[in-house]
Amino acid sequence: MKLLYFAWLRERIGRAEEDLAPPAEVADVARLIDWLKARGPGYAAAFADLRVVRVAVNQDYVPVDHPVRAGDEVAFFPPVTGGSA
Amino acid sequence: MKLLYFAWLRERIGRAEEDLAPPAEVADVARLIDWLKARGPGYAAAFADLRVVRVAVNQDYVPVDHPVRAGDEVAFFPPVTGGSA
Amino acid sequence: MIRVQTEDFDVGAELKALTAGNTAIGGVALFVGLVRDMAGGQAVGAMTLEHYPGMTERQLEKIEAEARARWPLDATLIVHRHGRLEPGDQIVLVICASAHREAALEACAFLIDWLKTKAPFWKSEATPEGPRWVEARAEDDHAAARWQR
Amino acid sequence: MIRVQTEDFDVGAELKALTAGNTAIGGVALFVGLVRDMAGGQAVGAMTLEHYPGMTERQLEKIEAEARARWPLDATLIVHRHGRLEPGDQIVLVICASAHREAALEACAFLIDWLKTKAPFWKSEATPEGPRWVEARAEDDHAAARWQR
Repeated sequence: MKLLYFAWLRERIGRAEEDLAPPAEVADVARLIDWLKARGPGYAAAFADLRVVRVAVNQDYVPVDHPVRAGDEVAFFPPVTGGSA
Repeated sequence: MKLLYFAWLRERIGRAEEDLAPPAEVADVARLIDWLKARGPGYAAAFADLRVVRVAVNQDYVPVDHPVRAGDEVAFFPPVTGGSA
Repeated sequence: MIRVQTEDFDVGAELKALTAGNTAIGGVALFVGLVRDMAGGQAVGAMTLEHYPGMTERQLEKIEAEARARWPLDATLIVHRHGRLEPGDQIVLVICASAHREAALEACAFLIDWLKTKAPFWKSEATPEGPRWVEARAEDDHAAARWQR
Repeated sequence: MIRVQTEDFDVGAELKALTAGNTAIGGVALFVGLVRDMAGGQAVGAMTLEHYPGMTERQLEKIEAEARARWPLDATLIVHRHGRLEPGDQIVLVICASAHREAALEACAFLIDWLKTKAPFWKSEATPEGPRWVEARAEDDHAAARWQR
């Protein structure tokens, strides 16, 4: 599973992407987040307030009950701030 | 009084502008139109359907009960069609 | 700023001139009107745009002042051409710049709706049956009316 | 058409390229987003715009397709820059061309509202206290929500 982190999530976790193989019971986004938070304080800080975390699986926005599986590209990032004024 | 005609009003009347001195009882736009219609068939044709005639006195839109007096610039024209699509 | 002219305008150059040096601007909305080759289902060649010199400038200035009173705008420009125009030619340009995109977008839509119903221009289209004065559309009055208050 | 790039864009040239040869177009609405020197009342210097390559293009294409499904558009363009930008720099360009001005104006407002809430870009502003990630505005979600149906 390819994991991507953007903006301050990337800064808190300390990397932009990584390849991980979570155990089989990590079957959806919510459980993936719990599993990541247990990996270290950077992850715990990044996922401390899930109201400001957005998730995309295979480049589409998904809710936290969305399934994840081996081979997926899962991205975590803050609410977007592009465009302009 | 300076009178101006635009678009198909100009074509029906046969001139773009003229200086006229209507009698004193021609005190508002409605009476001015009646007075002009009596001047000839071109004027009568131009003012045949007042739903498609707009009036400006001194370059501001006015209703037909607006007063007119010597020295005014009075313009008659169809509903505007500028801008674009 | 308003201009009434026969010459074409350069949208990119007008945009640059209007926003240059003003870094308070966050959003710029522009509208460019073009001559279509079809009108009411009929093929149209060249058109001629007649206007009322003096009143045109006066009405454009009033409309621009009204937009600037309603929305927090940093810069505005209205350019309207008259004379002979061919399909594909630019007719009208509206630019509204603001710190906030909503103000820029709304003011731009407001100005173009009002131009359609209040600016004293009249189009005569060349059709296969000869020149024809374009009739005003009732929808344009409705579009302008939604800004009444 | 959509493009994601670090280079600046030329609004006038993009407009010409998009409308050239299509005389069915009667109105073109454009929106240009610029970097402001103030944000939330605080002076801002340069900013850096990070994005999610791949997802950005995918989301912009979906948003553009949605606009073209909702309104009768002849041509559309979205250009969004990323990387380092200074106050006054252009960030984003949206162009919508249609036979009718209402479609062009509404689609342009729709696209810029959606870009603000759905396109995966994140701004980091240089402030006197150091770099700061810009927080999303609740108003932007409200602006985008009015297009929901």
